[in-house]
Amino acid sequence: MRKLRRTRKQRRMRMQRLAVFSVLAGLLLLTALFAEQLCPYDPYMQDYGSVLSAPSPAHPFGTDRFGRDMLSRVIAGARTSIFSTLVLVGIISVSGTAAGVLCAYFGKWTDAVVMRIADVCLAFPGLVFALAVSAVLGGGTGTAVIALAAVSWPKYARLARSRTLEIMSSDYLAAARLAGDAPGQMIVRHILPNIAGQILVTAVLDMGTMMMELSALSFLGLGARIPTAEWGSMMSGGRSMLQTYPWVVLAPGSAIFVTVAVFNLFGDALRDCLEP
Amino acid sequence: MKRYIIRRLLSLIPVLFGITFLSFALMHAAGSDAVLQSMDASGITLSREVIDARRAELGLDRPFLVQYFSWLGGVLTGDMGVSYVSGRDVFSTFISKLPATFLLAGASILLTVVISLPLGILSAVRQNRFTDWLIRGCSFVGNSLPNFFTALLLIYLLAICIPVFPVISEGIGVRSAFLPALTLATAMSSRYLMQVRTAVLDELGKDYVAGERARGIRFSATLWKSVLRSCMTSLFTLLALSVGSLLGGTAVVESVFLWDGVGKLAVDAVNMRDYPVVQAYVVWTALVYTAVNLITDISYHFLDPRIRLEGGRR
Amino acid sequence: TVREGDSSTYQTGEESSTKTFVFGDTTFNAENGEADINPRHDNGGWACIRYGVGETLFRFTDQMEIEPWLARSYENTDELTWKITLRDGITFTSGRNMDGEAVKECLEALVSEHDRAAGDLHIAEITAEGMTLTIRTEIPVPTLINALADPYACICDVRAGVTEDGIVQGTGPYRAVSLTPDTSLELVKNEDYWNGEPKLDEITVRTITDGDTLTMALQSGEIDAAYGIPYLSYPLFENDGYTFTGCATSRVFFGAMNFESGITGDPAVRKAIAMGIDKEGFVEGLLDGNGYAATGVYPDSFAFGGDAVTAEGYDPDGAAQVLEDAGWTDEDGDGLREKDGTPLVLRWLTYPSRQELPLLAEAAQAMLGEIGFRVEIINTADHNRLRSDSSAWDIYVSAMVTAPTGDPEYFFTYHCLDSSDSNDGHYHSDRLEELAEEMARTFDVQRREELAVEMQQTILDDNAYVFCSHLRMSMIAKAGVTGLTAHPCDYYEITVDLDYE
Amino acid sequence: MKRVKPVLEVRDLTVRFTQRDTAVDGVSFQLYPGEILGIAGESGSGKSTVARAVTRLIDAASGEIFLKGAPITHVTGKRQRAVYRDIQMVFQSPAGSFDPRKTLGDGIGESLGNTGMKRSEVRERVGELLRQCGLGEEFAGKYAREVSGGQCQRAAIARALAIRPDILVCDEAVNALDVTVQKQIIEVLKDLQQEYGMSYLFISHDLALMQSFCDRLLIMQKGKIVEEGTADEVILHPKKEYTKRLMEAAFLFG
Amino acid sequence: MNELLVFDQVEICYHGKPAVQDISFSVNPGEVLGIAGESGSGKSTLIRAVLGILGQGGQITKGRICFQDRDLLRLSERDMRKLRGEQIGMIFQDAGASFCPVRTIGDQICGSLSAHRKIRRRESDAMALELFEKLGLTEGRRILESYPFELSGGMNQRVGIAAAMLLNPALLLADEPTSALDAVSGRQVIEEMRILKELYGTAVILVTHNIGVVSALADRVLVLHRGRIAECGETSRVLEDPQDAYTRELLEAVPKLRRYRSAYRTEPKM
Ligand SMILES: Nc1ncnc2c1ncn2[C@@H]1O[C@H](COP(=O)(O)OP(=O)(O)OP(=O)(O)O)[C@@H](O)[C@H]1O
Ligand SMILES: Nc1ncnc2c1ncn2[C@@H]1O[C@H](COP(=O)(O)OP(=O)(O)OP(=O)(O)O)[C@@H](O)[C@H]1O
Ligand SMILES: [Mg+2]
Ligand SMILES: [Mg+2]
Repeated sequence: MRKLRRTRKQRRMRMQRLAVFSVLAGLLLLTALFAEQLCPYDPYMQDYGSVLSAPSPAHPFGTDRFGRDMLSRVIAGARTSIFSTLVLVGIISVSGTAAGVLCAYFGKWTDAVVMRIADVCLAFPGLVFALAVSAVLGGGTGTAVIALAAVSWPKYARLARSRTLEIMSSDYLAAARLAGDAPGQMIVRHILPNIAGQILVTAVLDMGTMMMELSALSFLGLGARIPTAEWGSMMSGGRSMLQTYPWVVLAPGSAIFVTVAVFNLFGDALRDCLEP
Repeated sequence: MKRYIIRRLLSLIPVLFGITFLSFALMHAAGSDAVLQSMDASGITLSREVIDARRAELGLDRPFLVQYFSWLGGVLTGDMGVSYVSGRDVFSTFISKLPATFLLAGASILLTVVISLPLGILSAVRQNRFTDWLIRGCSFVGNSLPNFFTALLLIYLLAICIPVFPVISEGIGVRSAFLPALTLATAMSSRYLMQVRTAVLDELGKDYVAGERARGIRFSATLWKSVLRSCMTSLFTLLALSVGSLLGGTAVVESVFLWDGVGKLAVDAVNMRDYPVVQAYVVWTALVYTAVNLITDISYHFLDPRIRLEGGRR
Repeated sequence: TVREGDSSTYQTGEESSTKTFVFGDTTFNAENGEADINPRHDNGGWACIRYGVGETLFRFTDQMEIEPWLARSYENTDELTWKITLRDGITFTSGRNMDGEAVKECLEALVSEHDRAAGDLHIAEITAEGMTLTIRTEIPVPTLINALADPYACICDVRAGVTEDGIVQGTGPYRAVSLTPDTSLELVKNEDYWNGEPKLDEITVRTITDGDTLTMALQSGEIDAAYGIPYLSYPLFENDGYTFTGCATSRVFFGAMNFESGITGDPAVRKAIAMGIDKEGFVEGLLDGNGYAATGVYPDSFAFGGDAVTAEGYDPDGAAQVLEDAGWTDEDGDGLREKDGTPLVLRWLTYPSRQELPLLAEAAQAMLGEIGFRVEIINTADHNRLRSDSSAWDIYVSAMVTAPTGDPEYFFTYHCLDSSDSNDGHYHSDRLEELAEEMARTFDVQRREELAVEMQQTILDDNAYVFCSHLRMSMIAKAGVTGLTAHPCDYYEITVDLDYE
Repeated sequence: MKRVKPVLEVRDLTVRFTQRDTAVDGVSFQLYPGEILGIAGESGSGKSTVARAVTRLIDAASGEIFLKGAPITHVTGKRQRAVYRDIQMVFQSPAGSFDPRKTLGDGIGESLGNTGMKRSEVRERVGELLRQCGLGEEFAGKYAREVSGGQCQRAAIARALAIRPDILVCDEAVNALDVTVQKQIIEVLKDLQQEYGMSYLFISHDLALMQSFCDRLLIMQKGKIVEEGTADEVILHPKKEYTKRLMEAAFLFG
Repeated sequence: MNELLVFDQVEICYHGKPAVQDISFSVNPGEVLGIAGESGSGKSTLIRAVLGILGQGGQITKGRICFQDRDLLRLSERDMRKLRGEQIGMIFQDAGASFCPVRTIGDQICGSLSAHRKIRRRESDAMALELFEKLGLTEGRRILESYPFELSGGMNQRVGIAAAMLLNPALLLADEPTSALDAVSGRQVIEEMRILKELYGTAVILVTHNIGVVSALADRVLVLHRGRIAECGETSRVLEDPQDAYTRELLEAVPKLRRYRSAYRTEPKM
């Protein structure tokens, strides 16, 4: 009896967890969408009269060295940070998966060539790549996204490839072949749906990492353009103020933390529900 | 087995070639060069003649492909050229800085394992309980901190508030290595911990766990003797893969802690567009990374009887 | 013969009688061209002179006037000939006596190895006779003595050579014993120093490129004094435990207008830019007072600098009016002015490696935005290539040293003339060309200063350049450290006076 | 036997998974229209491998396979897909042969959908097939992991029968079923055979079942056919020691 | 008291839906109880419930299961662990999968022995070898040094039996121990279980849908149909004179090997 209740409760809890975290993740996305409407101040308005003022009722997160309201900047930064991360993760997961599936499916030299390219990208120091890409394309978030995408897709390619190989050796794929499925159909009907969950979960879990990497590039002046509010560059810009004006660093830092945590927990909950 | 190793080594050749070529090409595309870069840094304007003369001296005026192949030729004969900036022999400079980086990387891997293995397992075993949430919470914090920030925080706490460690490393030693290694380990652990957790959870769902339970074997015994041993190979692979990000991380951390290793050298070189040094670094990272992964693959053959005895399934 | 330095001379508190000192510096690195302390190598002279290893024949006073140092006096016999008398009784740390011959060798080596020095000095011939040195130049070089005060002209014993690590033997209060590029330099007291007794036995100069690490190292007491602490960390040291020293240097943050551009080609726009940037606001608000609002090319410490010239003051309303009058109006009310369908978009080219530059760009973006500009910031490490393409930018903002030799001519030669290599905005002024020509011929210091003022005023009147701020060079030391004073030329750090209780 | 052309003919089929081991070694046999050919043999003797080779799921190292006289040994692409209108297979492990993310109904209807049949028709036909194999229509909406092994295997048989192939390869298709269901399925198979003249390649290790169901029997050992004949011949008068051992064991269960 | 295991009105649900209902039966010491029934009727569920390893979503919702007069449902996990293996052994349908893939058989046998008593590796090996010999398993040494995947399905199954028997449990639960095996190996497994029953007097619950196996081994047989007991009684009685309609159907369906003339010498033992 006791056991019964617990398992039922666990199931309910699992669904509840997914609900809670999808709501939270949704809230984050909404914040990003309606950043402009939500900001209490203009995030770009400089005010030399209140430079680096400590958190107060007027400025709950304090102000930065330009006298801009940190809360507004954190909210405005949600758009840049979350959207660019979403785009980046979207690009790498889709392209990586496509490459991995095709490699596994067609094998032979396609596999050899694509996987060698993946090896190159994987072993390539991202910094050098980012530097060059930004020189060719000019700085900006787009550039940073492209540079990071170039070095991060192999992870997905590898995952998709190994999973596809596994699926290809399964009986149900043989059954699909016997049912007369063409290669495209097999990929779309059986392979993709079966790896999608894992890829999705990996992608959601990757949000945090990628957000950090994007901000690392911002730090080098390769990411978000001045004066775009972006959490990573806000954090790196404030690094010297850790001891003196900690809020300048802590505000974007906690925004990153919350986002990373929410997306991770959302990914976890999603996995629990997708793969019981 | 031997054939496998040889095949893996052969497949390294195009990869290395690709890496060197790409990096060479990209650094060129990145504009600027060692001469212009030093002008920015010092703020002393140089005349066109001086710039051109210096470029010619460094061979920077030659066509790109000529530069690349002359460099590549040098590499194959064991000569990586001299630094554009310091004029020193790149190869020997590199070799002299390698041990420091290896020490740091080794220490952080060790720390990572020491931190994340027990915590990851604990978190898996106590899935969705308080302990699990707590551990995962910490891992999110670790994941949200950029390396430079962790570094500053650690210095602040352990060198200034409680002065147990030095801020700047006093040569290459264990005491100096602790803080930088801990910085790297923080980032790595928070990711690795989650991977350990997932792997262990996966393994716990397998039939043999129920089997051992039915045989009345203590859960702890199952965990340590069977579960861990079974997921050892995948844990190993994940660790090896994270060596990539570790190598990237050493660059930042070495610069912050003034750890005189290859990472710092590389950051300086990238800033300076000191191509020969950047090339050396790229080749080195790629080599180490590929070697680490090669070694992992080969060590499977010893770690996992399924592969060892079936003779190279992959 | 060269004395090889042994690397482990430095040990904290080895003996109470040994006075050791650790100096942390962000700039002593290859990136700055200071891979070592060899003056003939890049900017190695800066390190050589800053850390008290080498000295020049002449030096700058606190007012940036030239005074003899290793030299006793000089005489300009004709336009091409300079006669310099050396101080007696000075020996190199190698043990060799510093006489005319040694200096001759040193200068000859310098011009053959150091391109910039060769270009500045134009030496045709040097003759040494006992303690006198006669230098003949190929063309009249009015700034020869200034050039001899540049760090590259540190006098070293050429016969003692340069070690593999780049250590030279100079005449300074300290002798370098070991050097690891980008890491550290170990110095010991020069027992035979000619100008007093150095107070410290051993000094370690640590390269700490990361400003925050430097901050914490000073906090933890691992270093005794530091150069390059980030401004934002200053509050940590504003207490009894530390002393500050600082002064303005000739490193200036300035924007060069592009005369080929449709935007900055318009004098009204240039004027509006000059009037629209709140230099005081930038310096006070962002540099936290650690800079000086600039008027012209040179800071106050120069006779021809500071208020010797006048520039447009900050006047946003006036700037708006100037634009309005010139036909740049905001018809559609979106805050952005346009003229004949061309929006007032200012492409602001700058680079990230000097951290104040992006700050300036960001500040200017807001300031100019107020008066109807839209500033697009191009912040890239690839600026050197971009700036030579005059269609890619409207204003190029950089940080440059304007008077490394203490003489005004340098800036104009490199930046403002038709023949200047860095004149990428293609600024041209007949008047300036005339004045520059005169300057090149003038040996009279007084007249040169007058010319400098006039030339500055010319470019300021044209609003061809806008000078925002001079950098304040600061050093922070533990309380008790004495004899560490910031100098406007930024060359002198470790001197014979350096000591601590 | 009948002087008709075989629907399926295998000549000298050899399959290797690794360079050294030969899983199937020079196997030849014919399957005639309307015939039920049994393959028995101990575990690992290569029965499944033969089944997979004739359905072109794995490539033969050498040898030839003819379907209705046409060589299919190396067909690929469209022509390979065309082969599957004539030949279908039921897999050894029932749960693994259904896509975990698709319902049983989807799996059963897949081949029908590929022939261009309308959705509604497919649904109807799936229901019919399920009923034929002793399952309720509600199973169309279930997932493989939600049903017991036997139920799953019945769905797999329904799937294989969906497009009414001429040849059905059953790889231990009824072994996981309990005897009542097994009997039911065997009845269905027999009916189909009578109605449409289907041929079966029936792999099993249940000799009792094979004796009553198969026309001819092949006994495999280590990749080779060691004995061949009518079911009664092989079971009652085994020639090889290996076959005798197999029979001996089988009697115990009977 | 003399009943070893008692099921009293047991109902077991998966995710709230009952899989078996109203199950009552008992097993006496030394007795072999066969459980037959169509697939999905809940055979595996019953014996998994005894060990408390129903897995995700499964729980006992009604009734009691008593082992040696102790209510298993009230035992703590700790006491339960002591019972598992020591008192109640289990043989899985796929014994190979119930062994850890990366440890040798010998290692794991030693592990399960030392979970219940103090024993050294050498002793456990010796015990295992002795049992292997009794079971007619040749090459015992090699088996001990092998990994599960190196052994064939039949071998794994037999090792599984041996591993369960080494602790000499009072009750052995066997879930379709032969259905994954070919006839030759299946027969060996049945042989071994018979030997064990005779040697140690272990009570066995044998789940199978192979009536041949039931008739060869079981003293009593319990027929499950759709989660309920259809029939329960002496094996010979049930097989010869089935009362329940389903049982009759089941028996009729069993294919029999026809033997014209006694063509073959070996008589089935039963
Ligand atoms: N995918 C594979 N890769 C490598 N070897 C294989 C593979 N599939 C089968 N084998 C090997 O081929 C041989 C024949 O296997 P097969 O599956 O055909 O046997 P089987 O007669 O069907 O046995 P069972 O009765 O156990 O199903 C075996 O030795 C097996 O190990
Ligand atoms: N983990 C589970 N979750 C949900 N339902 C389950 C689960 N395990 C079994 N069932 C259901 O419980 C019923 C009994 O299953 P059980 O495995 O006990 O059958 P069985 O008699 O052993 O069948 P088989 O002979 O096919 O193995 C079936 O209807 C099955 O669908
Ligand atoms: Mg098979
Ligand atoms: Mg079962």
